[in-house]
Amino acid sequence: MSMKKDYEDIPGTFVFDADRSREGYHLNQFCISLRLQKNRDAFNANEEAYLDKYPMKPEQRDAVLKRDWNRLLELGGNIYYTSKLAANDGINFQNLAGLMTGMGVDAYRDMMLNGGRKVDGNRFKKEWGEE
Amino acid sequence: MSMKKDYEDIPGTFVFDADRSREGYHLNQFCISLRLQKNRDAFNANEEAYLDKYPMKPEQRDAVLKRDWNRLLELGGNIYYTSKLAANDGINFQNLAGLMTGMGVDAYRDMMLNGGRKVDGNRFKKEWGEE
Amino acid sequence: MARITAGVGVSHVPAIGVAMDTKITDQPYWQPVFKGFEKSREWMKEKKPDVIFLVYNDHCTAFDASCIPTFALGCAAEFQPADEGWGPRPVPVVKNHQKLASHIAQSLILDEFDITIMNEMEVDHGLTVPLSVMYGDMTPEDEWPALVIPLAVNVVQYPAPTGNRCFNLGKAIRKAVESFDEDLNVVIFGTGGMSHQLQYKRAGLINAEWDKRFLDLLTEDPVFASKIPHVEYLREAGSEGVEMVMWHVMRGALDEEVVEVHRHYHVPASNTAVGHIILENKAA
Amino acid sequence: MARITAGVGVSHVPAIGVAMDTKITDQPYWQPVFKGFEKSREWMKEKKPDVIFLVYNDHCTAFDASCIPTFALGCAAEFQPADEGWGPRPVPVVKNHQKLASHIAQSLILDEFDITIMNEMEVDHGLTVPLSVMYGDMTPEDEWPALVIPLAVNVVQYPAPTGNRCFNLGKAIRKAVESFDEDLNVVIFGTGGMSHQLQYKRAGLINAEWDKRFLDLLTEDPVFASKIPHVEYLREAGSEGVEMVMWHVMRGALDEEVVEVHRHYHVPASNTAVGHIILENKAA
Ligand SMILES: [Fe+3]
Ligand SMILES: [Fe+3]
Repeated sequence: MSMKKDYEDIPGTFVFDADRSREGYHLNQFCISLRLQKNRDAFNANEEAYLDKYPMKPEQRDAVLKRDWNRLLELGGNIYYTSKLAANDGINFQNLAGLMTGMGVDAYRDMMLNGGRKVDGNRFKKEWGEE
Repeated sequence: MSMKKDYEDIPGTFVFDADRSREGYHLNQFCISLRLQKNRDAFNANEEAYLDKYPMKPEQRDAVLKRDWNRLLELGGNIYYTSKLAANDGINFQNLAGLMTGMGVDAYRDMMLNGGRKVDGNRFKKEWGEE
Repeated sequence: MARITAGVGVSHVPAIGVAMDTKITDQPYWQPVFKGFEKSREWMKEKKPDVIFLVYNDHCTAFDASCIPTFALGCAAEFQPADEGWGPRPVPVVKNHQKLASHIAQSLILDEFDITIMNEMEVDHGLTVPLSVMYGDMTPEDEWPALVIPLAVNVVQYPAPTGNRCFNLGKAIRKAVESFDEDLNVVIFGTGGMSHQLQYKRAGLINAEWDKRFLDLLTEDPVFASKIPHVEYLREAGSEGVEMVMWHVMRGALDEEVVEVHRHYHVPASNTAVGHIILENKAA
Repeated sequence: MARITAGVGVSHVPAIGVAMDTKITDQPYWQPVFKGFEKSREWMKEKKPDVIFLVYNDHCTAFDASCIPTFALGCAAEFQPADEGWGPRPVPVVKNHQKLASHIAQSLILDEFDITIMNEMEVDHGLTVPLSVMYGDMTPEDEWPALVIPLAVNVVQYPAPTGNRCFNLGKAIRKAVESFDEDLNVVIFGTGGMSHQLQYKRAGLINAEWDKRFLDLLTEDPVFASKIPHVEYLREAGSEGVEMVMWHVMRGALDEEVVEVHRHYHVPASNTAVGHIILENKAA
């Protein structure tokens, strides 16, 4: 509440703190359930029916169904959880990053091979023209 | 291991430390499973078959089947766990204490009504003639 | 700003819950136990806490032997009364102040307390009996008059956290509460004890003299009280008497100087000495 | 007496495990990653630890969001490699030194670290990848050459324990190990990192300069390194770079002065900068 969030000015990043964790709880619990094969089978057989077991918000459910990876994070998802949904779809961490950054899988892989995203210009939201 | 146990000279008492916890693990996990009605039903229908699910030592299993309440503690059981087995048998904490002390339920209840067991003479094993 | 105005120490004997749930509190055995809470119920009505921070221990109910947190802070929206082997107690569901709870969790971890965050948890008699004795009879259809933040402390497997650690945790909880920007009256409960031993051949141990000294120290010399070593609880107050370390969390969250506004002590309730104290910060 | 003789810092990137499990370590992409562990594998053969105390984090595998311990110490007899969504890794089951583990748990709690004791736990790539890179290829039929005591640290939900807390935990682990009456050679691993961000629009962040300074500080000025605030990891080393707090546990368990016997740094492995260091106590 009054605890100041000194990490809120980092661009393109969600810090998974208590507020986000609370918001994303049922979404994240759904995602982690896909760790087990029997749950993956049930989800893949009928996504809507499987999702009914998790009382998440409609926009979270919608983002799951649409595989809107960034929206999932915006709505309280955490990458270690959402990556379980991605794994179910055959998307590994690197390709998921390609999608989330909007770069696409190949350009992202090339960036990584060239040493990754530089920190200069990527420390503060204001450097991204955000506030 | 080399951590000295300054509580080992208290008579008539088991301190549920890591060594006891390790020894009693499967026994205690069996007992706590009886917290739930469906497990109580299964246990009461066939005790031997139910116990097969818990890889406890033969003497622990034997003490369960015989309801040897003190032996259960000697073999690594903890009272908060073994009391779940007692509850299944309709024995509450006070009556269980009556059994464990060897006093019987009525004499134990009378002792409690008269202020309980005095601490004088009950602090050290040597006061009980034990070593 | 939120503030802790008072602390309550209180036993949480399961048989007290059973006596209330089966409506036998006016029997001669139970009458003196409950008599001592009449003033407390009046005090709760006057005090009207918005939030109770309730320090208790789970008795192998929500936690089995597979996972034993030293300090587990309840951050879920609500907590159902648990079936402990004879059906759940017929009392209201316990509702959390979720934002305050997770604020406290964050603050404690940054203050180097190694809290376990619980986002799902059932609560046993250790938590519901103190609410029952302090608020009186309630049905599952009622609502507890306050929100409740549960802190479960391991006192089942040796070693429990030290008295000193508990006392310092109380201080850190106070700091966390006071840095929360909502005007809330918080009362903290420390529960468990007093002297009792439930197990083996020494079961039934009661040490009234020791208990009363503990209550005196709690009011007058809490730092000294917080230094009592585990072996003294075990030897003098019975193997389950070590639950009293939880009272130091409560005391640490209060001012150095407090006013003792109520005390109650009775033997027995089942196997246990019932103790109860209400302490107010002077400024409150 | 048991003693901690050396410390290992090492990344635990899941893709490194996949590369080993699918036998593609000699591909040009992976060859330089594994080249840097050749010396480490020799060192392990010489050093022959009896026990590895392995500090790692669970990646929402054994722990879901319902229960989040800050420090969870594995006291079970053994730990199965977990299915993280693509089947368990084909590596040996991890066996504990159960008596030492529970001795450490007791000692830590009495030293006022609020450990969660785990008597059942699966272990994910965070624990098995460091063993794989340090020991080389192993099948499920093999045995890890050392017993392993796992310590899982929460670094997923903010806040992780502070660097300072981790460093002091390392000291307390050392004290616990040294009070254990069996002649054991213990090596401690701190894992995770180095710079990486897996999520959202800034994913792919790598800060080689910062990472190298971190490795330098770890050897030369560990106290200073342990004071680095969370926000610096998050900003400079990426949101998942905060895993590096776990390296301070390892460093805190060593002497003030250590010898750096090996270092390896390579970008990239998947999204991550791979870092690795071996530090020995001088007396060892
Ligand atoms: Fe209790
Ligand atoms: Fe990791």
